[in-house]
Amino acid sequence: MVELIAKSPCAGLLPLAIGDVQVVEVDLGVLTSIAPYAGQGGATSDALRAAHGMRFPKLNRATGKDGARAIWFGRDMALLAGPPCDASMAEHAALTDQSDAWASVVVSGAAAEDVLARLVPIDLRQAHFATGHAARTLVKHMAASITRTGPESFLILVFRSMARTLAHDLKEAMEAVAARG
Amino acid sequence: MRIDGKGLVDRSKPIRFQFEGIGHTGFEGDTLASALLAKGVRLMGRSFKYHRPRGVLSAGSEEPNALVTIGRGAVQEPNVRATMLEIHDGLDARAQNAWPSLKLDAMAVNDLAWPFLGAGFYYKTFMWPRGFWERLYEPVIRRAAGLGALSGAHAADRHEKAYAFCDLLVIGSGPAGLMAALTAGRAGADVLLVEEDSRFGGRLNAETFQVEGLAGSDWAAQAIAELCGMPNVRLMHRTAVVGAYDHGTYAAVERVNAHRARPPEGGVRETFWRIVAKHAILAAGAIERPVAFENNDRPGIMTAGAVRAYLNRWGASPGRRVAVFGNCDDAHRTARDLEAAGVEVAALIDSREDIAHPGVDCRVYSGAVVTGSTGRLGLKRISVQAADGRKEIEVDCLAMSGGWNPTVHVTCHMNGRPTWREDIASFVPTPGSIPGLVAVGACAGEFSTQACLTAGAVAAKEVLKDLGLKPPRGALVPEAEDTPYRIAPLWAVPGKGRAWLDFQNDVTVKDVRQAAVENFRSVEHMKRYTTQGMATDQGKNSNVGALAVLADVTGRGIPETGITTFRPPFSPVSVATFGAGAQGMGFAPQRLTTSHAESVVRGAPMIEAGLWYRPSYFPQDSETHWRQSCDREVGYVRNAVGVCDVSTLGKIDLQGPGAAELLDFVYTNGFSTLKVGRVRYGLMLREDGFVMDDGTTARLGPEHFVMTTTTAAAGQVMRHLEFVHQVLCPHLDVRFTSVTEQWAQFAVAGPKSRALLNAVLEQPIDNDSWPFMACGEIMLCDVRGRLFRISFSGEHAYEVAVPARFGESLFKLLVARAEALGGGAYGMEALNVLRLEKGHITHAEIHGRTTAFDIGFARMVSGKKDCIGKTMAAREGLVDPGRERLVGLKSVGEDATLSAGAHLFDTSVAMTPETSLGYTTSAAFSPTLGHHIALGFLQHGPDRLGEVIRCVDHMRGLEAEVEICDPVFFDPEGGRARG
Amino acid sequence: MTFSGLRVLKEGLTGNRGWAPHWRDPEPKAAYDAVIIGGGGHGLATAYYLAKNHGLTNIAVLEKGYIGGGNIGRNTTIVRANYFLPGNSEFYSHSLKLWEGLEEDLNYNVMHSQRGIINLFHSDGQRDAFVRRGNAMITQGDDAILLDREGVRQHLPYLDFENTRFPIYGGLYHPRGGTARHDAVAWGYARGADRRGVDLLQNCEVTGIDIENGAVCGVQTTRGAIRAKKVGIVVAGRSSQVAAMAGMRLPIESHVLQAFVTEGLKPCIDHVVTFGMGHFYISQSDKGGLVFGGDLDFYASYASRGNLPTAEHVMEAGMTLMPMIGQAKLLRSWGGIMDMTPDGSPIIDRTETDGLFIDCGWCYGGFKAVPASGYAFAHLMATGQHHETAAAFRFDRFRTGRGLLDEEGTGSQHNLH
Amino acid sequence: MRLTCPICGARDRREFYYQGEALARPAPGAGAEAWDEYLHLRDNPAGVRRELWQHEAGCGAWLVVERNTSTHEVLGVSLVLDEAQA
Repeated sequence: MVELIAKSPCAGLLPLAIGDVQVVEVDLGVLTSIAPYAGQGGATSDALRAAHGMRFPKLNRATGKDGARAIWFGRDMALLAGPPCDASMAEHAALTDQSDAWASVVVSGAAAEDVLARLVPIDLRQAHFATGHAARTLVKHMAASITRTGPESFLILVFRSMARTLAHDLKEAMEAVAARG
Repeated sequence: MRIDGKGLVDRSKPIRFQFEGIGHTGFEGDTLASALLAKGVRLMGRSFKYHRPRGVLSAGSEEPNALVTIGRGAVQEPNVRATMLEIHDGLDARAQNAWPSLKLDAMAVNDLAWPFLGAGFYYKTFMWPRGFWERLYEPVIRRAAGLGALSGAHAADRHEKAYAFCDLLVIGSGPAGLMAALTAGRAGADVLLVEEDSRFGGRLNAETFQVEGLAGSDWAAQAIAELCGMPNVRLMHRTAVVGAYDHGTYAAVERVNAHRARPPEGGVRETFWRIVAKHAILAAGAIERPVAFENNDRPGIMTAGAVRAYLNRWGASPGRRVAVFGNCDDAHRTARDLEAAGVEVAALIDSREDIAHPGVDCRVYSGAVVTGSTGRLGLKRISVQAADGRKEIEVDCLAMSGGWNPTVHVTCHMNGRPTWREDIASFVPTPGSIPGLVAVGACAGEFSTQACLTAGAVAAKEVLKDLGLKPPRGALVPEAEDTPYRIAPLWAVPGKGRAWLDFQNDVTVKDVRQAAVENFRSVEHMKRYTTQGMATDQGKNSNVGALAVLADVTGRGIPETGITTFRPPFSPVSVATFGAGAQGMGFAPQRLTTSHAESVVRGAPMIEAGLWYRPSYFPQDSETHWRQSCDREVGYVRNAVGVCDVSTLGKIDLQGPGAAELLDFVYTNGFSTLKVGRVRYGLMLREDGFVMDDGTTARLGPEHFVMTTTTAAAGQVMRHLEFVHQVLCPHLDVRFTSVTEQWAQFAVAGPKSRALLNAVLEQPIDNDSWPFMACGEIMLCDVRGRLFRISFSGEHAYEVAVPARFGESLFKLLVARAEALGGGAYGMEALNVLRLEKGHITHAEIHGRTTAFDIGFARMVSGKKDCIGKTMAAREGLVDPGRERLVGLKSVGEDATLSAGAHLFDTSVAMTPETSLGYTTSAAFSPTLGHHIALGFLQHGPDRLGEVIRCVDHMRGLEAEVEICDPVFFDPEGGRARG
Repeated sequence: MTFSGLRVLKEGLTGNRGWAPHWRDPEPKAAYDAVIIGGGGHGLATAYYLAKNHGLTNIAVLEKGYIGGGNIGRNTTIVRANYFLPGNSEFYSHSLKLWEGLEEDLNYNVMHSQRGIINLFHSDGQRDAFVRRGNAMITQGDDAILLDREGVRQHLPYLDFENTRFPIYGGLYHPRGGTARHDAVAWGYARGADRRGVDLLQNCEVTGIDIENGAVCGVQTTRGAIRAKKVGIVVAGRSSQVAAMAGMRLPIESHVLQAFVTEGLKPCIDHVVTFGMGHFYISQSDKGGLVFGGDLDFYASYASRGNLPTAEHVMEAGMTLMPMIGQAKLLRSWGGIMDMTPDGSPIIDRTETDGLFIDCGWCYGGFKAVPASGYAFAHLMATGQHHETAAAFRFDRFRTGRGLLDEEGTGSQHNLH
Repeated sequence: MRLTCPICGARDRREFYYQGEALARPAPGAGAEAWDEYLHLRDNPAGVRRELWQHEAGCGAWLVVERNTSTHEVLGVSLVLDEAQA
């Protein structure tokens, strides 16, 4: 029996370390979009807590922690990252496997905010976008999901097919920031 | 002339640079203008029309005369203001618009012909003989016009864009700006202070005032030091705010490395900032205006404030023997500063009769005016009309002041109109012109240092109140100079000769008068007719003066005459900066399929399709022409098996009890009747009745569908579904999300497609378990995937989908197996021929102007239900049999090349717009049929099957007789797909 | 006074004392045979052709501000006849022919410069679409040449042919296309109309349209009431407001289109170049500035100013296509108000009110249309019949779906054309 | 230009898609005039109007934006879905 070999979206593109900023690809495990049906928001949150120990995230927030995180992913939708989504959730929400749909990278370092300020049209400074905050916005011309995972680290998701452009855009921004010394 | 002990340049750091090929030495902190003036160089440029010799007029970004070109080749930059250009080692600046040299410019003959080159002369001539305009007049005019030149080489330096957010944006770091920043900063506000200059401090660096007993520049340095210590304050120098936009958005340009020869490795030359500010305080200062008198444009004649700036900030006196001419007390400072610095002041000429004694040693002429000047390449002498008669005074520099214009420009960027203030004879910003922005200090018409400091503090406190922050306690505003601003308007000194208003564009008082005579009396007409205000300074130096002259000749007041609109940018912005990040591939994201690398390895030319890249064809060594590859790949599918990556098609996953009903509403045909495990083709209309998109939708479960869209329309369809659901059908309980990126999907097409699949599937399939239009889950090499039996080629075919991580691996596997079966990979060219042979449409046919009726799918519009577009598709004009409708076309007799975009005519008629009956949309050579085929739209088309018409492509020089036929050229019964 | 090189010479030698107003500033009369609301390019051209072609000289043009102050005074000055749908082709073809004789006709140098337009394409599909367009142009009797990549390189060697996001496949070359000096067009028509007796009334804003039993009988203005049996509305950018005075709703949504000009530069771009994938077009004015623009801001607006996202997109398009303009400096940007229609094509039609006519909906293609629009609208106002070149520009095409003129194929959403 | 998405907060205009005036879709049988009004005819005021926008690059919600077309002042933004329920 032939075996199919898996390849990650950013294979050959990352990691990058320029100045004091690093970009690495992360394997978030299974990604499942959870979209509660009409009036099922509460039930979905309860089921999520029962099955995975975290609440359905509030608007623009993420719950859980590394390894098992629920990221607010847009109007009436969250992305469960980590464990396979418990089948029982299907009775409350539309579940869709997105494990292969996104390129996932973590941008970290003292100047991570400065680098992202070159690409992202929202205020990502700690005072306005604290750890656990999540947003759907743009990275240059690409639709993206951005979550602050720590004082100096951000989780960024863009479409898998755009991984090369993401790496290119981040690299140019990192070089420009680094060159300012 | 450099003055010992004066100025803020660092004399321990000499810098070598070149101007016009001649080497000079300046000091760190010098601009090209200050360094040249220190060396006694006055001639720095030539004017636009008359090529008059020119020197600096100002000491800021408004400079209209001293424009130079720096750098060469890929980094050549024209029209650089010498007044803003910081010198650096190796700087090589050249003058512009002068040939053969700056001193001896052949085009200066224009100045002798000035009587014939007045305002708008070109509208009245160059009309005869017809055709000479493009061939003779225009080329000559174009060559004579323009300032500096681009090198023609692709830009080389990198630029970037960035976003910044703040509670308070302070624009300008003079006394008002600094005081505003200090007040807000001390209260803990989130402050961004931006300064256009390389040095913070504004006029404090150019004047000799004291603040709190300190030299102004020292107080500014101290304030900056304090602000640097505040974590809640960000300071940006070399940064010009160039535009104010809606809802607190400002554009600013930071000269990150533009003051160096080249940026460091990886660095950028400039950054284009998008700043979002809750509040803004505009403390942009004021711009001094010249006085119009005969020959007031000679090198050595500049504004009085500029003379003080060169003297006090750069320690460089623009002249050895200087005269000062003005209409306000402010001009007197220039004489005082010069004398204090030991520079000879020949005279102080004040147009006002009764003036307080200026406190100078030089001869003072009150109630006097300068009436003219001499000196070809630089000022030698001025003529003065004084109470006791006419005087000739030898000077090499004249400092003139017609008063100050507040820098109102940014406040006009949202259509705000400035307000005229008679007492200072100037326009000031109209409050509220930019929501959230207040103008303070000199740019609001408050000219004393004390007033500026106070206004900055007061404005900041207002902002703090709004932000809910406590203003800092204690007496904050330091003591400073507080002399009143006295002025009596003087716009133009009467005289016969030419008195310049717009220096660069050579617009004189005569031109404005003539414009008025010719009834260009509206200020907009005058501007457009004379070009006043259209030079690189956008009228910063000339608008108010020209307006005053126009008001005078038309017998109106200045406010009634009105003012032209200031628009962004405040100061010019390089296209490379405004468009940063787009050069090369950065203009739009690149989308790559999982088979991209393998396709490139196989030598496939990759073509762009809706941001994706797809293989055109897969050439083999023996092949010299794409057609050979294409025909071979078509053969794979017709005779064996071909593999093609179709992952770029949009895929949308729909779930929920309302899913079927939503599909019924967005598709013309029904989907609630579709059985689980089956696929159906669907046609989607726009609300105006024209076809939006088509594709297949599979039912994976009772409440679970997967829709496919075309590659090009994927985004549009997703937005459309959201619109239909949220806006039109909110009652439907359905959720959908794009899964385009989740699945790598490959078409496996051809008679041997099932054989290939069964070699890799864990559960073999056959025609009963997996008939035409069946779909379902499969296990393939231990991977869970999906299999759809659909066919774009018309052959027995499937589309197999696996999670994208396995895409590349599966593509290699499928292609290898296909090759073993006598087939292989096929690309877009073959895919297009295959679908064309089957008469399947693409966006070449559904190009936005065709209906279901036009493409022969009228029967697909269900009569049983409403759907998007159904009503409007029934408009009388859209169901007229005379419309251009889809047909097939094949050449008659010996095969002739058919092409897309050709027009269709009946045989033996003249080809006119009236006789053009339609056009072709797609065409190709069909290796299966052995001749060319095409699809096209033809009036009454389907009613004319079998008739012969002409297909004419003037563009490609092709013409052929073609037979009208059914669009399906191959296997019309469709047996092959089912078999 | 007739303008000529000789005249300029004579005046120059005699101190330029002989110049006279280009047009009068008359007081409004109580009544005219016809009034035209709107002193922009189309309105002035209408007045000129009413007088010249139809002998109607007792007419007035009512302008709320200064003549030529609308979109004729702020556009990117492109003149072309490269449409492909019947209904448009013949109209723009006629317009280009009028342009070619305009200087002699008006005795005014509008600097019509037939420097050639090149529409670039970036895929086989776009090539086929441009081939269809080119063939329509040839069939119409106009000029079009298909250029391959090398052909484009010969004309435009400065484009980035190696490393650009949307590779250049070729271009459709329209040699007779070009530019003109926009203000001069307004002034030339104004002077031409004035010399034929037309009253140009500036600072005369129409505040009402008088209608009695179904027929127009005059207008109310800020300079008094004016009687007229025929009234033409030609107020691009304000069409909906003026039409509302006659109780009409139009198939128009107003949008802002930005345009840009750089500082003066020595000649570097000799053609008009358009870059479809980037919605970018550019030419160089005789004064040396690069004049360029892009797509709409896409939200309805009467503010005649735009915002950054569109401006940035335009600059970015320029940088990926022709990075040699990187060191050109943007000097000024502005915005015009566009009458956007549901199919991107204009309306020259009578209304349900007798004697009331309207010329509107030019989207952002109005400049090149000025001569033919004035010509056809004058014909309609004078004869009551549609001119043959503009017979397709009717209101009812949207309701009936008959004769829609959707060159872009983007459908009935106003801002997508 | 910035719009305040009820879900995501104040965002730059570049994240949004503009469609046009907020109008109710006529019934299928409403007649040619009603459909002509819906698709083509507009009041097109130089002032305040209700528009449909989508926060396309954000949460994806369709919004009703009350906006002044002369000044670009935004008077209010709400979710279409909330309007439907209200």
